[in-house]
Amino acid sequence: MNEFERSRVREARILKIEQETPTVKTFELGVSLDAVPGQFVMVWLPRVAEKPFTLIKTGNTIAIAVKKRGGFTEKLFQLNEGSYLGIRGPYGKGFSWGGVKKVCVVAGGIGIAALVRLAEELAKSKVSVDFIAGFRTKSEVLFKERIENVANLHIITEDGSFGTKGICSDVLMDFLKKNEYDKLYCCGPELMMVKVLKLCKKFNLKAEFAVERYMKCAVGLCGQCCLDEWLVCRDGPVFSSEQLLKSKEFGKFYYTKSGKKVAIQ
Amino acid sequence: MNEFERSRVREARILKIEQETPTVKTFELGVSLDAVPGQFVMVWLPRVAEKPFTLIKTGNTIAIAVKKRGGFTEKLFQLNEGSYLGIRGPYGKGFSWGGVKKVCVVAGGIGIAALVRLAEELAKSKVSVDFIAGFRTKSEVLFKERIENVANLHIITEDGSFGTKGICSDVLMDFLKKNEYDKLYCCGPELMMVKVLKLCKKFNLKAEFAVERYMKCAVGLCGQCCLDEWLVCRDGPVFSSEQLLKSKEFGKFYYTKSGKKVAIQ
Amino acid sequence: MQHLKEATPCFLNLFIFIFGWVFLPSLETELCNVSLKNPLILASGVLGLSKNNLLRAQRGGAGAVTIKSVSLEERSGHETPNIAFFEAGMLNAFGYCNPGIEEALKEFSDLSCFEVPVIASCTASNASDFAKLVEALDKLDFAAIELPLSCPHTPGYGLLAGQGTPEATKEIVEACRKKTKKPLLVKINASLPRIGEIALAAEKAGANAITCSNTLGPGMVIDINSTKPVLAFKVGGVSGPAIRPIVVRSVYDLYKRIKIPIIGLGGVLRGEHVIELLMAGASCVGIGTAIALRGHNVFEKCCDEMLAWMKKHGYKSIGELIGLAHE
Amino acid sequence: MQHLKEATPCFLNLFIFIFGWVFLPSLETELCNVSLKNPLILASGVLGLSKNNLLRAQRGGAGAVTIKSVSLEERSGHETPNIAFFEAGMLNAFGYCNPGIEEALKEFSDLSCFEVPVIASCTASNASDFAKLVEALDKLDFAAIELPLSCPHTPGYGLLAGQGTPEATKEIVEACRKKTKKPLLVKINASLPRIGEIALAAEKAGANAITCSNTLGPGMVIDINSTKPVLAFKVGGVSGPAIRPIVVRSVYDLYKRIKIPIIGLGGVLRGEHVIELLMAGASCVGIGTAIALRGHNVFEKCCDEMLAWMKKHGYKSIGELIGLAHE
Ligand SMILES: Cc1cc2nc3c(=O)[nH]c(=O)nc-3n(C[C@H](O)[C@H](O)[C@H](O)COP(=O)(O)OP(=O)(O)OC[C@H]3O[C@@H](n4cnc5c(N)ncnc54)[C@H](O)[C@@H]3O)c2cc1C
Ligand SMILES: Cc1cc2nc3c(=O)[nH]c(=O)nc-3n(C[C@H](O)[C@H](O)[C@H](O)COP(=O)(O)OP(=O)(O)OC[C@H]3O[C@@H](n4cnc5c(N)ncnc54)[C@H](O)[C@@H]3O)c2cc1C
Ligand SMILES: Cc1cc2nc3c(=O)[nH]c(=O)nc-3n(C[C@H](O)[C@H](O)[C@H](O)COP(=O)(O)O)c2cc1C
Ligand SMILES: Cc1cc2nc3c(=O)[nH]c(=O)nc-3n(C[C@H](O)[C@H](O)[C@H](O)COP(=O)(O)O)c2cc1C
Ligand code: FES
Ligand code: FES
Repeated sequence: MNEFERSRVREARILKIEQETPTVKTFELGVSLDAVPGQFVMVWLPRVAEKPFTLIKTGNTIAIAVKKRGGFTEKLFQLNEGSYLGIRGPYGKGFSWGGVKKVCVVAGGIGIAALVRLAEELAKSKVSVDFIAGFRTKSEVLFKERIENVANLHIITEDGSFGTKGICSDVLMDFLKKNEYDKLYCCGPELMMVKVLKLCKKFNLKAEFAVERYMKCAVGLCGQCCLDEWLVCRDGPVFSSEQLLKSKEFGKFYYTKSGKKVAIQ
Repeated sequence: MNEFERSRVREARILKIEQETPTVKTFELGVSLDAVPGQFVMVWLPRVAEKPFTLIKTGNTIAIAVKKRGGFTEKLFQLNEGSYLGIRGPYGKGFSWGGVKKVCVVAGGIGIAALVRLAEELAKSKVSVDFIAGFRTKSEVLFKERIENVANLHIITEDGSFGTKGICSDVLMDFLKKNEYDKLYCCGPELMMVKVLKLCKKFNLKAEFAVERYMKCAVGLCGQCCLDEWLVCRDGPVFSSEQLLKSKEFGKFYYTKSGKKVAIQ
Repeated sequence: MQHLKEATPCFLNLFIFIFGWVFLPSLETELCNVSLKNPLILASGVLGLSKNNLLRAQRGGAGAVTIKSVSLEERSGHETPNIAFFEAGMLNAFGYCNPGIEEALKEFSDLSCFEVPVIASCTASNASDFAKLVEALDKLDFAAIELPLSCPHTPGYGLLAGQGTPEATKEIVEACRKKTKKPLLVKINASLPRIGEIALAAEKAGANAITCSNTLGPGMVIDINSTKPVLAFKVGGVSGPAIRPIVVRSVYDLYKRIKIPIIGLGGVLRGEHVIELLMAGASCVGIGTAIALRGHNVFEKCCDEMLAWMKKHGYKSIGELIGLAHE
Repeated sequence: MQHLKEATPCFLNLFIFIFGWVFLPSLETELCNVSLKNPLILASGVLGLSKNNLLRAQRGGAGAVTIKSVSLEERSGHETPNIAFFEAGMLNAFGYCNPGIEEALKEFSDLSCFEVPVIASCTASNASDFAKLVEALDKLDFAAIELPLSCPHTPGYGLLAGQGTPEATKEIVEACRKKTKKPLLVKINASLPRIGEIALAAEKAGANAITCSNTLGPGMVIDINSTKPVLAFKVGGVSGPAIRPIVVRSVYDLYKRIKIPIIGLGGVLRGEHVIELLMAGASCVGIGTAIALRGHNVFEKCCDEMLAWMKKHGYKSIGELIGLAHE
């Protein structure tokens, strides 16, 4: 099967919808697919648009976790079970965990979607996982049970309504001081990832980050998702700390839908 | 690899040319190909034409035996070693010899080209082969040594200049009376094959015949090579006696280059 | 009790009947008042030289078959190679080889062996020759007559005779219309930018359906090892998967512009591709090149694939699918 | 003796030099007096949004790179899906998304990081806007400027603005010619029947090369499960292997009609395809879609394949291959 065949749209009707938090729903889709944790699919809602989402479940059926943000995700939230979605993929490079024994995972908000399967796979490989998950507030806490099953979960909320009060990067400092990790994995808002990257550098810890950029083609053609010379859809979304430390754009610039370079605030 | 890929022209330069008889040359071509005895390739001489020829050798290099007849074969005869030919194929259905112990092979003229590899394969399968080969005259005798190595060869010439004087079908009658065969294989001028078919019917002997028709596409599209509802390029060139006994066109009609149905004389 | 016992199987039959009606899709359809057991038509020029050729396609499951385009005089066509392959399809340049109308009239004089409609096809260099051919073919039992005004690789015919314009289309179709009451199908070429106008001209001039499309291009395949174009005629019409998206778009566009039915043709390999063309707006779908890949029973295979898909998605008839992508 | 000892390595060097010259093929070539290390050019619109994008293609081995076509104003283009796949290639309808000329002038103001020529590309709805863009781009260090008069899927631009005619081509090229001394490349669409006339019009109006071709069609892919066209814009330009034979034929035809060089572009996946287009008459060859299949170093891979083939067949330079299929 060549890349053309692989990228044809596949029917993926919604089997089950769960409202996980006030702003996040998970959608189980009726299509079978294998993927490495960190890989994503393009999800198409006919007559609306097509956008990238990480897989939080693979196998005979797949699932995605969606945070309501703008036009597309709002339309997704209006769908019922049985609705039609099309998917293509999986795309991108996922996380790698060869030779690690003890790791730290840091998730910010919906970024946890990219990390939940990773934690499960790590546990299967008998890796000990400290999982720091930061949310805005108690009601936004996501995947608590799923992660508690496979990792030492430390929940943080900005308003202190659940778990430790604070932001991930602060708490992470403590963890890094007290533990010896082989590797760190992180996904969340880019400015948070920048802070985590700095800590990793300070503690000389190897890390992998799942990065988001505006995507259109997902096959490395349109150039929309570029991060320095890399294309996030193809060379990422998972990048190593070595790569990101060399980056001139990580945490600083991204390209809008027109391809305009703008600063990240 | 789909049929499109399989049917792309492949470079097959002439490695060796041998003048076998005054009217027949064999060409060894530098291309590697596997095929069942009876299958053929389309041979392309750029700026001249493309025509079907049976493979008399397969493996790392292939070979064809060509009888000079008209424009195309004359041009082939003018070529030197190193000249460019293109081939596509192999095409068609070859001979089958499951479960046979003792067989009779009947070749008329250049028809022997379709049968020489068959005889060799039969010998490898420890089948006992009586090979009746008819030619016009002594100088036209072809593949004598090759066939003597693997079969009991009985050469017949129309003018009696070598072997038995006569035509294949007469001699075949004797062989059929004296031997018990499991199967008969035949290729030669169509009217000779008609006679052989009748004998097979009379002796209740199963047989396979390699039939020629004007060919253009070799992939079952143009309809040019039809024999009743069959297409010789795809359903043949090897047909069973059962099939041919049902045929209304075998020995009677063929279609010219324009598709005009004409009688075989 | 006696009463009930007898009634039971009757109820059961009725139930099975209703069940079948409700759940089993049907591929039956019609084109210009000719009913077809399925919407798949053998494309002109593929097989179709002889009745036997066509019978083979009928046996392979075709809903209708088309003869190879016939001209007034016998033509032996271009020299071989007549076809060239590339990874996404093929090129052909047969150059309208055919035995001429006289032979064709003999070959197709008795069509009683066919259970499916047989469509004639004829080609000429000008309107009056077209009219002569249609007049001759009209006498036989063909269900319809197709006029390919769109061959991209035969000097003096089709696009190489300037037939791919609304003006030429009008002239030819009008001349033919006078000679027959049979449905006239006009075959156009999706390579052209003005297909909408051409199809409208055909419709106005009395055509009963549009066949879209002939082979595209033309294209060329060069064998780099010999440095020569493979085809003896150098260029040839492109068919097979390579052209399907352009054909789908053309059918979609035509469906919005004309009222007469469309036969979608080009690059269909599977039942799903047939459905794609139906949804674009085709009433029937032609198959040619796919025979080289999937054999002469490609029609049967496509029907099976269509039925499986229709069952899964709850469609019961071809009519429900036609033009669905426009909704 | 001493004398000889010293001389030996010198002889050896000379021998190696001569050996290399005699047996090792070179891919070096030139286009409009710009020298290229190989004839492979990154197609416009593929990557090309940013300098970083282009650097990636340079690193992948491209002999030259082209920026994504830029327009006067910022355009966010069509909604996603912007691309749709079928087994023989893909369709795209990005709708000329680009940040606009002002941003582009900033982004490409300093091209000193490039070792290979960078070609600009700009698109507009009319000749005077084209002229404005060319005037602006002329100030930067681009090696040439390409005018795509041939996009099949953006209302107000290319074919959908009627730019695919000899008349429009003449007007636009003449207006641009006045604004720059840089080589002007005119990108045409092999879907059109009159490409010969269009290319001649471009040549007469002062174009320095013809790029053939933009994406063909447009085409459409319908997702039968949702009954909807996949692309948000419904139709899109076809690229990839599906279009190669039509592009080869177009380049072959143009080579006979025009004197300025041709950049062959469409469906190239491998070095052998590059050679096919060179033999048809192209001086350079563009690569776009292949990146999705073979990665960003597809240029390097194609070069390796070309060198291997040229070595085997005894060709020593690109110049020997250009137009060879015409002999
Ligand atoms: C590799 C990858 C994986 C992702 N996985 C998830 C996930 O698992 N769950 C989840 O909720 N979100 C995920 N996202 C983000 C998700 O694609 C966007 O949130 C979504 O597209 C927002 O669309 P919208 O129309 O609702 O919002 P908009 O109002 O259009 O945009 C809101 C934000 O989303 C971003 N966005 C919009 N469109 C795109 C696009 N085509 N590509 C990338 N970013 C876009 C914009 O930058 C903007 O900041 C992922 C993004 C990427 C690149
Ligand atoms: C399956 C098959 C296998 C063949 N194998 C051999 C072989 O091993 N050795 C050999 O010498 N010949 C073989 N032939 C016949 C060979 O293809 C023709 O002899 C050759 O094409 C004659 O071409 P010409 O131009 O020299 O002669 P022409 O003067 O053109 O024709 C001479 C005769 O060859 C036949 N012929 C011509 N062109 C074709 C064509 N395209 N397809 C079929 N028949 C044609 C004609 O019917 C005519 O009777 C085979 C034919 C077929 C169908
Ligand atoms: C071998 C071959 C011969 C053809 N000959 C004719 C012809 O005689 N008349 C005609 O109208 N179309 C002819 N065509 C065009 C087909 O009818 C059809 O329009 C085209 O091949 C596209 O369909 P496909 O992709 O299913 O093959 C021919 C096509 C092929 C492949
Ligand atoms: C994703 C994509 C975007 C494109 N954008 C442009 C563009 O902005 N300007 C342009 O002139 N051509 C554009 N094209 C056309 C390509 O430059 C090229 O002509 C076409 O894709 C054929 O080459 P290929 O088969 O190698 O891709 C685009 C093509 C693709 C696939
Ligand atoms: S989304 Fe197009 S290159 Fe990454
Ligand atoms: S040669 Fe064309 S069908 Fe057999």
